[in-house]
Amino acid sequence: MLQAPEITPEMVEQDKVYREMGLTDKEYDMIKDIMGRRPNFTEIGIFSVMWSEHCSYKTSKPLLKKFPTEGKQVVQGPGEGAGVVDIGDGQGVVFKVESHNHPSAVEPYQGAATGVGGIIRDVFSMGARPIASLNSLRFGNLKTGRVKYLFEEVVHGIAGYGNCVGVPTVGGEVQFDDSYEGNPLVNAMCVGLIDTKDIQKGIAAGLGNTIMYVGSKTGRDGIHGATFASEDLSEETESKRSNVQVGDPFMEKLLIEACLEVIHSDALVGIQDMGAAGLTSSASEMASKAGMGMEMNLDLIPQREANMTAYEMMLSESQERMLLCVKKGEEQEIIDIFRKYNLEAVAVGTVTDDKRFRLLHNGEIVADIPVDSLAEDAPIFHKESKMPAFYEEYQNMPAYAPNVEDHADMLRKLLQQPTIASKEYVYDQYDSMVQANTVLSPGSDAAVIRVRGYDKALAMTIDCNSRYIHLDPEVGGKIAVAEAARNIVASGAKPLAITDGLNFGNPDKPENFWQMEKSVDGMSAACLKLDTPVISGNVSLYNESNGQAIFPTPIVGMVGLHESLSHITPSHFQNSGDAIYVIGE
Amino acid sequence: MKLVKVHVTLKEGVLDPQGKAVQGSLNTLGYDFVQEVRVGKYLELTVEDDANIEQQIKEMCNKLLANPVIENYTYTVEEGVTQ
Amino acid sequence: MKLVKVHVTLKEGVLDPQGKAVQGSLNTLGYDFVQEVRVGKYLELTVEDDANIEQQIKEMCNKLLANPVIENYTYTVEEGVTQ
Amino acid sequence: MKFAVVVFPGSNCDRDMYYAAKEALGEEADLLWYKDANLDGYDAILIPGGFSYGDYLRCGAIASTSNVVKQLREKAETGVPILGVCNGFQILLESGLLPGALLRNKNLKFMCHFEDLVVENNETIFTSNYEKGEVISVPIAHNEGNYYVDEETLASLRDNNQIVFTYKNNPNGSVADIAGVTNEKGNVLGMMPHPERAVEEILNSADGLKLFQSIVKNWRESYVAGA
Ligand SMILES: Nc1ncnc2c1ncn2[C@@H]1O[C@H](COP(=O)(O)OP(=O)(O)O)[C@@H](O)[C@H]1O
Repeated sequence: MLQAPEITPEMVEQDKVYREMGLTDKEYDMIKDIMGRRPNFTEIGIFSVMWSEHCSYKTSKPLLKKFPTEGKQVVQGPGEGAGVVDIGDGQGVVFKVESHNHPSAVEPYQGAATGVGGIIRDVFSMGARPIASLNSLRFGNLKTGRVKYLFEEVVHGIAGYGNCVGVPTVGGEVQFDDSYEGNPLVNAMCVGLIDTKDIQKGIAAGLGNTIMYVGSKTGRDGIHGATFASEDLSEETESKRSNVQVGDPFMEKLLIEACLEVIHSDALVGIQDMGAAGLTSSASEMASKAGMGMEMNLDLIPQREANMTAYEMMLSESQERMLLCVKKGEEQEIIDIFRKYNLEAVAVGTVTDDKRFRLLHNGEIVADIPVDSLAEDAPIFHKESKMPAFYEEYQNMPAYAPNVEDHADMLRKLLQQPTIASKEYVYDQYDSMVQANTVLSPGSDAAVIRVRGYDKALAMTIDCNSRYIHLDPEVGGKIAVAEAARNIVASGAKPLAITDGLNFGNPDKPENFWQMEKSVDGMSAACLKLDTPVISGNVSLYNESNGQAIFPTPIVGMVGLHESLSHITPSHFQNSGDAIYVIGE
Repeated sequence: MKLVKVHVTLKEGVLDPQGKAVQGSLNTLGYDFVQEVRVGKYLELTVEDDANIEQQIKEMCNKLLANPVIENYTYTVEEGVTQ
Repeated sequence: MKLVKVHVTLKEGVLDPQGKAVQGSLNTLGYDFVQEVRVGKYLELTVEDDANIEQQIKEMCNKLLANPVIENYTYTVEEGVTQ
Repeated sequence: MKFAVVVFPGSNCDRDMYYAAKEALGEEADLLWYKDANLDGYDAILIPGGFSYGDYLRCGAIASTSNVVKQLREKAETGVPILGVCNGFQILLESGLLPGALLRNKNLKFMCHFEDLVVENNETIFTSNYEKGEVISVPIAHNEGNYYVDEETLASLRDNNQIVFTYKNNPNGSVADIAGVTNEKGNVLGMMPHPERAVEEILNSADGLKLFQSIVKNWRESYVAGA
């Protein structure tokens, strides 16, 4: 009776309900084949999110394979919540970048805030303490009220969340260009510190072990297909509801402290945060990675709203939730640790050995799917790639050398460009010093955070000049990595590795795909040359408005190591009378 | 002079972390009979009389006072004190 | 079930930077007829029925919901929806 | 000397405070979780900054209702030095251990940077190692640091010499540029700026260290004198 969507498997097929969830006819047929029957509404919903670009990287995987990911410094490459690089003394630095572009376009404060929250969870679910955040932002030119509102509220949201959880926001970049007017970019990066022996994996291993849920209750936030599930809602009630995700940084702070305590418990087998596609992706990935299956009873899921359907619970993207795999019989130990922080850890399922992803609700099996088909075996598509005509045109243009008569005037004009002007308005709103390790705050080329108790520090930066990528994606890709490396080196550190955030338009357009391909080639070449492998990253496609794609924006987040505190160099002039040198070509 | 009282509340379905924290604290203090708390905003606007007042208030709410993506608003107009 | 509505407002004489800012923005947007804005809080508490309800609400307001140094509060009790 | 750092849910400068006492100062210190904190046996109590209970409702309001605040009141009575920084200051105000309240910054924005403070009163157990009128550089990081008291209370703060620090360039709209005040007795200090973030040159200022050193020095003197 509570199964609101009375949409039968037959209707899913005949009315092509799956199309509205973003699946193609071909993908539906593949799913039917895998299942050996017609999938029901909940099952097709689960497939639709797991096979989305965001979770499956179905179009970008062939490109991501090109990135160099190895190096003797790499402890954990791409694949887990975040990558890990060795920094000596048994310690590792953990980092990753994540985009939250579309949510920020709809509700900029919460979109940006939950973006920060999500990337911080990725880092502490590895077992690392988050020690710094950075962000890379793109907006239209500051001409319209809407763009100003987006800019102010995004900054406000990053500050609101980051300041409250107590992770210093130490760097970033902001660029303004018309191409981002309808589709701003909000990419957040988090850096964490870990004793490498403590590295956690998101796995659900060990037959009969318990799956536990902890954190905020599940609500109807972030369900894209919410319209299906609430057909009985009249238009009037619809406008009274909202499914925008709201962040609760206070809950996140409790989760950080509790999870960093829980990782030292022998009872813990695996831990993962519920990010995109919430329960669905965290649960199925944990089982699939361990070569196991999982059975969950949705009646046990802590719910914020009444009468939630299986579909809604599985697709909800409510924030600040974690999924744990715990040794059978040792649940109490975990419950007690969370209780100290006023959090409730609830058993919701068990690990099975049949490689099925099985969900129960109100005494019925509401989904039963081969688990590998959701994660590892998701389809991969090779998109068509074509050099855009404008690129050829650019290449054939003669080189342009501007003729500047009044240099002082030109300099003043340049400094007035919002993209070039000081970003103090932005970073003054961020707590850049909490944790009392910030040696170089925003305002320098790279931020520097010392590692307490050791004679070493970490330098970090996030960069991309999308105008260069637009003009020549391959050269621009190299420039992005090189700029990041220069920032790190200028602070006195040695570059270690990068995380990448690939923000592009619709990959179905061959010209867009070509830009992706070429930028990845350029970034890869630079990474190889500089020995800064890619250890993590994120892909955000379909960044378009009115059919017009953004400038291609592959963001580079880089971390470097200062082997001593004595060589940290700020980028501003220190004393009058000091000599100034220009180095390089 | 009129006194406009505007109530801005979160839409149904939107998480209210603040309300949750307040409820938790009231329960801890022993007020167990409190089942739910939702926290919103309350604005008092002193305005000059205007023929078009209702229209103007709605506009102001939609444009600035409430965020229509996640919030609802209601308002009343009362006689204000003339200074 | 009862629905308790609590209004918390800044005392007269306490500067309200948020209200000032809202008024400034409204004026900039062309709503010149807005003379003053004060921003307060509005809380909705769903509570079980209790013989001593008024007493309890006052206590909760004094202990937690309002800060007597800078704020005043008022409340109403209404019939709530029984679930 | 033994310091207690009381940790509330959402405190986030607790470790900073702990390291300031333990490493920069070289004294004993413990982090005490608010639920089971026993303040007996500690010579000074530090209430760290952060966002206790997410700053929901009013900064420091929810924390001020917890049981450990009862102990704080007792300790304040008996003269134990208590320092509340940022959110810790807000908690002390909400619990009535210090006079006044904090409103939102006048520009309605969170702000984080170094500010110059003037030591107005160096005759407290927290400031005796400073010169009177000394200007020190200490970071601020807050959204609700706009200190408010009514005229009458302000006059009494002045009369009793309770204003300890003022801002040289008032960033947030605080009444009389006040950055830190004590209680009447002088053993409870609340301040918005973060001395614990300015205890080592590598963090760009060590001007906050003397505050902690003053506490230790005065404790040693009265301890030795009282013994
Ligand atoms: N969104 C942001 N968040 C935090 N810091 C920022 C942000 N944008 C810019 N900054 C800081 O401002 C300084 C200047 O940034 P930017 O103008 O992008 O210069 P650059 O070209 O040297 O990267 C840098 O220290 C950077 O970290």
